[in-house]
This record gives sequence, structure tokens and C-alpha cells, in this order.
Amino acid sequence: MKDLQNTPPCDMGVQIGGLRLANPIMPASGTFSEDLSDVFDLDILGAHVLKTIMRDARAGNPTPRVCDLQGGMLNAIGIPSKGIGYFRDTMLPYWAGYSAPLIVSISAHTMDEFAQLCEEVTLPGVAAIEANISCPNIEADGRAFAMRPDTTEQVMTRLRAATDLPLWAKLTPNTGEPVEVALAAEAAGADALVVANTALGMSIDVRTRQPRLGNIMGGMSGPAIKPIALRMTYQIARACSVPVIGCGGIATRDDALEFMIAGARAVQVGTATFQSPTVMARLVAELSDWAAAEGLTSIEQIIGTVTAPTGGHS
Amino acid sequence: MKDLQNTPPCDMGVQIGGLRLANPIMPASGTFSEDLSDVFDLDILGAHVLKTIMRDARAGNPTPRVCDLQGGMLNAIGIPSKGIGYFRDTMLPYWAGYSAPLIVSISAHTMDEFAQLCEEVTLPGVAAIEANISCPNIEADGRAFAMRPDTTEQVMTRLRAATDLPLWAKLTPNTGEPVEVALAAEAAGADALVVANTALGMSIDVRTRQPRLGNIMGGMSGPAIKPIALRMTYQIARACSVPVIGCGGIATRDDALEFMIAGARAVQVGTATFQSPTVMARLVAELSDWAAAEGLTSIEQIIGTVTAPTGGHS
Amino acid sequence: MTIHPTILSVPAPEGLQPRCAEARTRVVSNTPVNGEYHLLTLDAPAEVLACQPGQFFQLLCPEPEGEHPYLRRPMSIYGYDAEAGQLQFLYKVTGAGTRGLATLKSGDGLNVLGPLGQGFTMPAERKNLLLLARGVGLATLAPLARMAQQQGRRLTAICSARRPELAMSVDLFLSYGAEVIVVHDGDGSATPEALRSVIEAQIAQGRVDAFYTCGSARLLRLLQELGAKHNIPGEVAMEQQMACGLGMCQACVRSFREGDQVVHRRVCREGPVFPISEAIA
Amino acid sequence: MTIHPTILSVPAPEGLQPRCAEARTRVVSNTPVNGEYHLLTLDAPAEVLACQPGQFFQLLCPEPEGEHPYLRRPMSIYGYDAEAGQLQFLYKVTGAGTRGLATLKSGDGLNVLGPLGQGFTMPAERKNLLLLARGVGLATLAPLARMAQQQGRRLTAICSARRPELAMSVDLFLSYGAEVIVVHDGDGSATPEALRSVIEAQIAQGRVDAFYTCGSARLLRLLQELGAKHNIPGEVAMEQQMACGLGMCQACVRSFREGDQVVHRRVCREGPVFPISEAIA
Ligand SMILES: Cc1cc2nc3c(=O)[nH]c(=O)nc-3n(C[C@H](O)[C@H](O)[C@H](O)COP(=O)(O)OP(=O)(O)OC[C@H]3O[C@@H](n4cnc5c(N)ncnc54)[C@H](O)[C@@H]3O)c2cc1C
Ligand SMILES: Cc1cc2nc3c(=O)[nH]c(=O)nc-3n(C[C@H](O)[C@H](O)[C@H](O)COP(=O)(O)OP(=O)(O)OC[C@H]3O[C@@H](n4cnc5c(N)ncnc54)[C@H](O)[C@@H]3O)c2cc1C
Ligand SMILES: Cc1cc2nc3c(=O)[nH]c(=O)nc-3n(C[C@H](O)[C@H](O)[C@H](O)COP(=O)(O)O)c2cc1C
Ligand SMILES: Cc1cc2nc3c(=O)[nH]c(=O)nc-3n(C[C@H](O)[C@H](O)[C@H](O)COP(=O)(O)O)c2cc1C
Ligand code: FES
Ligand code: FES
Repeated sequence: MKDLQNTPPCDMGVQIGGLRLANPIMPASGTFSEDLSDVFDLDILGAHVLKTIMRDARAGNPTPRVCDLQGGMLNAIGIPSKGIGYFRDTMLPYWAGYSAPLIVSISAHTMDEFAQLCEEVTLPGVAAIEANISCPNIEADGRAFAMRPDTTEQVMTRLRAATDLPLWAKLTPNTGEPVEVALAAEAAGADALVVANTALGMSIDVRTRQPRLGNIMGGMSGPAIKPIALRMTYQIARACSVPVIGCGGIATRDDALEFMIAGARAVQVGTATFQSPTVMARLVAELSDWAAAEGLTSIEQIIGTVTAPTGGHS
Repeated sequence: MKDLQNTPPCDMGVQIGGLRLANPIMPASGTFSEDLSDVFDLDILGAHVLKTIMRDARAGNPTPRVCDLQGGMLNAIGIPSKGIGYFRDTMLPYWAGYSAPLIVSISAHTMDEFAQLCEEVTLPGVAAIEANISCPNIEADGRAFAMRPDTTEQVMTRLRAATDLPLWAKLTPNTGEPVEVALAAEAAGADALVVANTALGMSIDVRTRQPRLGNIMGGMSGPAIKPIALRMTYQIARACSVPVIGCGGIATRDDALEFMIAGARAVQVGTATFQSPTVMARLVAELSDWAAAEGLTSIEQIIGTVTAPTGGHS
Repeated sequence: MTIHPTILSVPAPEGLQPRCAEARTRVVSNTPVNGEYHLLTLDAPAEVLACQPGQFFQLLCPEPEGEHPYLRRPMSIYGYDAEAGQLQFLYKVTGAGTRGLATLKSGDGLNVLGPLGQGFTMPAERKNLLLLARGVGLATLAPLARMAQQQGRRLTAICSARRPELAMSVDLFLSYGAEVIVVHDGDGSATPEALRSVIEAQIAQGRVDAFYTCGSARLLRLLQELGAKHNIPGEVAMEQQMACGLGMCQACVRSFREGDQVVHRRVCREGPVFPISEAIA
Repeated sequence: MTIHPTILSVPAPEGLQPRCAEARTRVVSNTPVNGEYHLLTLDAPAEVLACQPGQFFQLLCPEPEGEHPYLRRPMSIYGYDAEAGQLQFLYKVTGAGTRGLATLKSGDGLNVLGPLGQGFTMPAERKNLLLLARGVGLATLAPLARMAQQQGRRLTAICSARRPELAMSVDLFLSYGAEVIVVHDGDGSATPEALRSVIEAQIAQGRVDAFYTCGSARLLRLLQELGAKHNIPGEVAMEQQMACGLGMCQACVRSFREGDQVVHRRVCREGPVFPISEAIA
């Protein structure tokens, strides 16, 4: 570490396919909204990623929709949505007030609907589309598209045809074939892979013997899932050539660095914002201080620099 | 809750197929050995589950073999083994000194080897065999048998033919098809299902940029994986009719109850023993006090009693 | 009075004063009151003290031994005093988070996020206020009572409890010049029927321009009925499991009547205070 | 001196005295020494105080702010006194666990597991002992020095450090009647070559029947070489990442020479003390 005072600042920009982000820190879908502007200036972020939208207005899941765990939480929010019209007429103009690129997360239960929505959100002001393919797919027996390489490739091919915008695929940790799924998304034309969504979990209130979520099961997020998301990031970054965006349990500067060293070009921060709404602002500042102190000229110099363990039995 | 003083004790015995355990608490394979007898009388446990053995003597993985996480740990011990001869001549006589039933965990990289080992450990003094099918299967490209229903059914069919002892299958949380795998194990004749083994994870030391395990990736265990193991227990107990034994992150009485309410007939305790070597003794006592205070006559009365969430949007 | 710095001073957007902040406070005292409750008094920085009655904070509770609350816990503001630099919460120990709060000792640090949500409104024409609540719900109404007194409004507070000695904050309401009526389960005075008579009597005496309540679904239904009958407006502070507390996650929705429709609103953002007539108990 | 109960008294198997126990201790003091190290003194119950020099404990470290050590941390016994009911550790703050230890204040509780592992052996014929270590490694040798003095053996302690003022425990070794030689990096006296001359001189004077060391691989190799050359036995206390500390998990293996073979032994169970001749540095 060099002396912070006397080091030139490091270029914090990262390239995600055709898109350049001012820094590698962005929110994870579903854990971010305009409401966070009460707490800090949202333009310090590398990008803005919105809650997944679906075409039609929907109510979401029954309450309780969240419960907490050791080192994280479960959620079964579902995807409450005011529909595509509200997005176009209200949300898009709001976010146009910022200079950080806007990433729009979309989902659907069928491929037709997915492709149609993809086309409909291909609008000026949208910098990239994040396809949340971790949602139940009605055509595949309720399994998420991203559970299998074949359904992943099918849906991503449709989405690729539906838009010229950069297209990201958000993968799920619930599959047994994460690398095959990632390769399928890449083959179908994804410009980046977000690794990963929540892990399916459950919690029961022993006193009432009821599940602690109205939806019975839900997605686990937070520090508890970090080792799983990091492992997938490492596996997928080695196997694929498109950029990987790490996501899962990131709460500290070292967490963000861990994902980038494992091969991620940028990271998304979700649940940590609930514990500390200022966390992303802190990460942007701390990462930049760290990079300068390390004497880096570009933060991209750390991407994928994981080295082999020394190992040994002595 | 009734007054503890005036309640008759509850029968803590549970039935696992043909086997009756004095209580539902047992250790998880690989986190238990005769060494724990330094700390408490091992005969208070419902069963003794040994570290997985393989046929030939093996060294195990390079060090570091463990690292800790928020709410748990990673391990890549591998399966160091002194071989089947040592098991027969040294370990078996030692464990014969206890009255708790002895569960022998076995594994192999090929089906032939697996079946042969299964036959070889079918010995007097062994109460049941736990097949650790979460180990890499060389015939399936290094994927564990329990990653897929077809390989699960194949290997369990071979093992079933190789022994008359009660045969348990230990499943993995890394599969995308846990219920299908469980049904396959049941169809092949498993007498019980242990749900589940560790989740594949990774951790990197940001300072050295090296993985924190000599083996790069390893199995995640402890409270952090509890929601995943509980979700699988719930899904599998509903789908299968053979007994389910819950395992993953259990550290408190309420954790054990959560798994039993979700449908487990017994539970295994692993990593928690590393934080507190007396934890299983405490669980046996606390569970029995709880059952008596609840006025139960048999602890089996709580198995699978999970109720529907009240839910609602108000 | 020491003012502790916030954990992070993020540059506020040009011309915009952040509405809430994440701040590190220091515990002045944390004392049991009334058997079931604890009163927590904090030294807090000015930037979190521009509060409205009915707003809440999200507290990052310390971990009690063997338990690991992860999410923040929502707590109504019981008292705030920008001049003294103090903030107060009144809480009931119910689970891991509040057990963690109960371990706090004078001098300990506590990270708070707030003030959050929309507080009570008091249009000028509401001169006679009726406050009705039970248990810890009364805590939420305390700062409202104080503001009403400062603004010279007349106040009646009905405190409902299991036993008369458990009725929270009676002295506090008296000190705010309220007429206090204590009802309790022991003598049947806290049943909806008994309460209905008491309130009808207040209405008959012209002492009720508006209702304020919180917590209990039973009390809410009673006030909805009386409000509709006598055309008396009112507000209720509601609860729901929360994650973010800021409006981002959609965890905390409840259903509300909006004309013919039933709509979802976020308790943390559109609430926690809502018109009694729109709430669904 | 208060004796605190163990967390759980499990019935010991008939006729068997548990070798180690999980016990709740209380912090007497926790003070920085020598800049880099902390000395932790605990009130501990009798059942964990039947210790041998070279044994260790597994400490359940408190969580420092923002960090979450999960596994216990192994620490050599620096001092133990069954009569006074006290136990001491000397530690260097290196990561989350030891940062957690550094937060402990007098009166706080600390859960310890021990004593664990095999301590040093001192056959009667070893009358002249040479102790050699660097940094916190010296902590491990302190109780050995004390026992040697009690048994009337002659002791030479070579303390190696970066700077002379960092040489740990010089006064302690002196108080145990040891002849103390301080070597340090500043003047080149701590290089293996310089140390070799110092030790050869000691051997030549007949002052070395056995070596005891710990920690540094470089020092271990030096003593292996000198031991082989002069046929002097010795013991080394080794380290390895641990999970259980009891022998159950096989995390802590290291390689050792056993005749022609290289075998794995568990540092926590067969060790942490091993014959110098068998260790692989
Ligand atoms: C706006 C608002 C204001 C509140 N004000 C007060 C107050 O002034 N004093 C007070 O004692 N309590 C108040 N509560 C309730 C308080 O938040 C819960 O009692 C507390 O969160 C329980 O946490 P726990 O960990 O102790 O209990 P647990 O039951 O273990 O909590 C488990 C989970 O349930 C949530 N939870 C439990 N009960 C409630 C509840 N009633 N409302 C929302 N979430 C809940 C917790 O936040 C946590 O996520 C308020 C709730 C809300 C929504
Ligand atoms: C038998 C034995 C006796 C020891 N005695 C002492 C002593 O008296 N004083 C002292 O200061 N240190 C001693 N150590 C080293 C001490 O255990 C580590 O410094 C400590 O565990 C570091 O934990 P941490 O969380 O502060 O650091 P981190 O580096 O964050 O620890 C991360 C992980 O690595 C493990 N670890 C790190 N360093 C070591 C190490 N050298 N040996 C084993 N595990 C390690 C930790 O246990 C933990 O699991 C001893 C180690 C062993 C094996
Ligand atoms: C309350 C909540 C809502 C979420 N909603 C969405 C969503 O709508 N779309 C999506 O792709 N991911 C959603 N996620 C998943 C997150 O984007 C993220 O992938 C996951 O939480 C892991 O990251 P974390 O551990 O940093 O939270 C949601 C997560 C939470 C906690
Ligand atoms: C150090 C260690 C070694 C393990 N070795 C084995 C093993 O040999 N065979 C096996 O089936 N499971 C093994 N496991 C997995 C455990 O049996 C258990 O399934 C898992 O740890 C989840 O439970 P827990 O969270 O209670 O630890 C091991 C786990 C740990 C932590
Ligand atoms: S708690 Fe997140 S929206 Fe209300
Ligand atoms: S630490 Fe578990 S065997 Fe040594």
C-alpha cells in the first residue's frame, strides 16, 4: 500500500460489453428505487438497475413477504408491477434526470411475452436490458428458464432478436449446471451475465409452525449466499468470454474485490442496502481509495487476478 | 407450555425405516469421531454416523482445508481414509463398545467400487449404511451421483443389491432437481434420505488473491445453509414416503424442531459441533424438555406438522 | 450534549436536504418501564431530529447471545428533542431484535435510520382530538399528544390495557394536558362495546373532531364504524414486516380502499399513518 | 476468585474424567504488551486448568464490528494456575478473531475449549534445555520454562525478534532462571548463520540436552540440522488452520517423516508438539 495522499487517482471505469460504467458498483434489481435518493445522490453509482417489471399490472405475493436469517434474509415479494405503461410514462422520465446508465430488468412467464416486453422496453434512455430469467417459466412446468441450458438458450435467442440494446442475463444459483447455463446464454447472444439471483430457501416459525413467508418458500440473499455466488462467478468467468457481473451478499469493499478478483467486471449490491442504505456510496469511495493506494491506474487491472493456492500438507 | 415439573417425560424415540433411534439427534458424517468422547458420553446420541470411508487408503486434499465464513465455514477435507481394513479391524470393534446404532458412511468414484465397498461394510455391528452419493462420480464427468436422478437411481440400485442393511442416501443441495433425485433414490430402494450435504462455495483472500482453500472450491456448511437444507427437507418429505433426516446448519433446539416440523424424522448436526462440542448433548436434553413441556407423549407427533401460512395483504 | 457524526456524510444532491439519514447515536439510558416495556433514550445528531409525530426509525439492533437479527427493526418515535439532541423509543421485548435492544447500556453505540414515513396530519379545524390505543401502540401517539398541546388543541386519551397498572404513558398524557381515560380487561371496560359507549359519550359532548389510533385491528374497526356514523375523520398508524423501510423492496404492503378499488400501499413510505376510512383492519 | 460454571455439565462416562471441557470464563484483564501483542488473563474453572505446557485452547472469539469469525481460534497456553483459577494467553492481533479478542474488557465472558492436544515432554535426562523462538512463538514456550525451573533444569532461552525491544517475554524467562540471549534483525544476529554459531557455542559448552521451539520454519530447519549433527533430540510446536480442535475433522493435518514414509498427523490431536526430527518444515 502506498501513501494515499501522494497517489494519483485510479480510473474506476469498467467496460461491460459496449457500455462503459463510471465505476463497478450498481444496485441489484428489487433492492433499489428512486426512494434511495433520500439518502444519497444516486448519480455516484456506476449504473441504476430497476426492479424487474412484467408486462401487466400484478399484485405480488401475500405477506409476510420477508423474514430475516443469520447473515441474510428470505424474500418472496413476487413481482408487483404497475405494468409497462407506468414504466414508459412515469419511471423512464424520472430516471432520465440522472446521468448514470439505466438498466431495465424484465421478466415473463412465457417466451412470447418475454420477447414482446423486451421489444417494448427498447426505448431511448434505456442503456441495457437485464433479463431476469430466474423467474418461473410456465412452459417448463414452473421451472425458471435459467435452470437449464436449453430453456436458457431458447429464451435468450428470442430476446436477442427483440432488441439492439445491450442484453444481460441474470442467472440463478438453484441450477445444478451453472456453467452450461452461462454458456448457453452467451451462445444466444447475451452481452453480460449477472451471477446470481437468490437461492431458494425456507424458514418456519417454530411457535406457530407456519412458514415465515406467506409464499412458503422464497429467495435467500445477503452474506450467507456470498460463497455460492462467488464460486459461480469464478466458474463462469473462466468458462465464458462475456463480462460477468457479480451479485450475492456483497456488503464490504473486500466483498466487492473478492468478486472482481474471481473474474467479475462489476458488482451488484442488494440486501446490504437494507442493513445500511449508504453502503453503495461507501463502496464507491472505499474502492477508489483502495485502488489509488494500491497504485493501480485502472480498476480493471484487478479483474480475474485470482492466483493458484500455495497449498501443501505442511 | 405446561409446567415442566409435573409433566410425564415424552418418548423421544423415532423410527427410521426398520431402525429405532433413542432420540432424533445424531452427528453428521465428517464432523464426528471417537475423539468427541473426551467431551461427553457418546451413548446419549440417537446414532453414531462416521466420516465417509472409501475402499483404499487416501491422503485427502491439500491444506488449508477449512476457512470460516459469516455464519458457517467452507471445507475441502476430501476423504482421507485408512482404507477398509482399518475400518474392519480397528474402528468397528471400538464402536461396538457403544449401544447407540452405528451408521457407516461410504463413497466411491465408480459404481463398481461403491457396490463392492457396500458389500464389504455389511458387517455385524453396523446398523445402517449411509451412501454419500454427493461425491464426484468419475463415470459422469466428475459430477456427483446425486446431481441427477438417473445416476442416483443407477448407483442406489447397485448398492441396494449389495446389502441387506438399512440403506440411507445422502443428497446434495447443488442439484437443480432435488425432488427428482430423492424420488429416484427412493425408487431404487433407499430406506431413508439424508437432506443434505454441503453447498459448493468459494472464498478468496483479497490480500494474497489466493483461494482460501487449497482445493480452491469447497463445501459450505453451518447456519448459512440452513434455509436451503430446510427447503429441500420440506420439498422432499412431501414428495417421498421414506423417512427424511434433516441436515444443514442445525445449532439450536429450534433449528432441530424447524426441520422436524418441515417433515424430518431425525436430524444430523455437523458444523455446530465445531463451535460448541457439547451442542448435541444440549440438544438431546433441550428437545426432551420441550416435548415434555408441550405435553407430547411421543416426539414423532411433531414430524411434518407445518401448517399453511395465514398470509394476506393486510 | 455531544453530537455524534453520522456514519457517512454522502454529498447531498445539489439543493436537496436528505429527508432521512443513517446515523450513529449513543445510548443515554435504556430502562425497563411498566414490567413489559423498555424506554430507550439516545444522543442523536441534528440531521435525524427533524421528526414528525407518527414517523418511525429503523434500528440496527445488536445481536443478543446466540441470536442473529439481520434486518433493521422499525420503531415509532416516542420522543424527539432537536434542542437537547435526543431521541426516544418505547419498545416491548418480543424477539431477537428487541432482545438485542434490551442489552444496550448507557454509552453504547446504536445505528439508526430515519426519520422515515409519513407522520400524522392535524388540519387546523381539528380542535378536539381523541387518541385511542392499547399497549405499546400508545408510544406512537405520545409525540402527537405533545404537539397537540403545543398547538393548543384539546386532547382526550383513552389508554387500554390488560390491567390498569399496565396502561402505558398515563402520566405522560396527563402532563400534555390530556384528559385520560383508562380502560382495562379486568372490569370489562376495554371491550369494543364498552369502549363504544365511552366514545359515543365523548362525541355527544362535542369533544371529538378527529380520531387518532394505532396498532389494534379491533380498535381500528370500532373507529371506522364510529367515524362513518358520525362523519368524524381520523388516522391510524399501521404495522407490517419490513426490510428496507425506505420504499424500495415492496415488503411492507397492506391493502387499502381507494374508492371502489383495493390497492396496495407501502406502510414504510405511504404510511405508517393512513386515513382510518381507507385502512383495512 | 470466582469459579464460573461450565456452560453445560454433561454426565461424564462412568469412571472417566473428561480430558477437556467447554467452559465459560471471565476476563480479568486484557492488556497490550510490547506494541504488537495482547495479554489476556481469565478466571477459569478448575476443570480446564489441568494443563500441560505446549497444549492449547480453542477460543470462541467475540465478533468485532462488521466481522464475523465463526470458527474458534487456537491459542497456546501462555500461563495457567489451578490454584489461582487463572489462565493466560498471549496473542498477536492478525485478523477477525484476534481483533474480536482485543475488544474484550475486564468482566466480559469468554467461552474456551481445552486444554487440547499433546504438550511438551521432558524426560528426566534432559537437564539442559535450549528454547528457541521468535515473536509470539515464545508464548508457547513460557509455561515450559516455568515447569523446567520447578523441576530444577537448566535453561537457555534464545529470543529472536525484529528489534531488540520487541523480544517477547525476556523478563519472564529471566524470572524463570533462564539465561536469555536476545538476537534481532537489526544487527544481523538473528540470521540462521549467526544463530548457528550461537547455538554451536552453547552445545560446545555442554549446555544443550534438548531443543524446544515453535513457529518459524526457518528455525525448525536450523534445529533439525543441528540436532542431526550433534544427536540432540527436540520438540517443536506447530500450527495449522483448524476447525474442531479435537481431532474430528481432519482439517489440521501436516506431513511428518515416519521412517521412510511421509504420513499425515493432526496438529490438534497428535500435536501441536512433535519431535523435531519428524517434522517437515
Ligand atoms: C412502523 C412501525 C412502528 C413500530 N413501533 C413500535 C414501537 O414503538 N414499539 C414497539 O415495541 N414495537 C413497535 N413496532 C413493532 C416492532 O417493529 C416489532 O415488535 C419488532 O420488529 C419485533 O422484532 P423482534 O426481532 O424483537 O421480534 P421477532 O418477532 O423475532 O421479529 C421477527 C421479524 O418480524 C418483524 N416483526 C415482528 N413484529 C412486527 C410488527 N409488529 N411489525 C412489523 N414487523 C414486525 C421484525 O421486524 C423481524 O423482521 C413497530 C412496527 C412498525 C412497522
Ligand atoms: C496450536 C496453535 C497455537 C497457537 N498459539 C498462538 C498464540 O499463543 N498466540 C498467537 O498470537 N497466535 C497463536 N496461534 C495462531 C493463531 O491461532 C492465529 O493467529 C489466529 O487463529 C488468527 O485468527 P484471526 O481471525 O485473528 O486471523 P485470520 O487470519 O483472519 O484467521 C483466519 C483463519 O485462519 C486461521 N489461522 C490464521 N493464522 C493461523 C495460524 N497461524 N495457525 C492456525 N490457524 C490460523 C484462523 O484460525 C482462522 O480460521 C496458534 C495457532 C495454533 C494452531
Ligand atoms: C427484496 C428483494 C427483491 C428482489 N427482487 C428481484 C427482482 O425483482 N428481480 C431480480 O432479478 N432479482 C431480485 N432480487 C434478487 C437481487 O437482485 C439479488 O440478485 C440477490 O438478492 C442477491 O444479492 P444480495 O445478496 O446482494 O441481495 C431481489 C432480492 C431481494 C432481497
Ligand atoms: C469438515 C467437514 C467434513 C465433512 N465430511 C463429510 C463426509 O466425509 N461425508 C459426508 O457425507 N458429509 C461430510 N460433511 C458434510 C456434513 O456431514 C453435513 O452434511 C454438512 O456439513 C451440513 O451440515 P452442518 O451445516 O450441520 O455442518 C462434512 C462437513 C464438514 C464441515
Ligand atoms: S420495507 Fe421496503 S418498501 Fe417498505
Ligand atoms: S482441527 Fe479438526 S482434526 Fe484437527
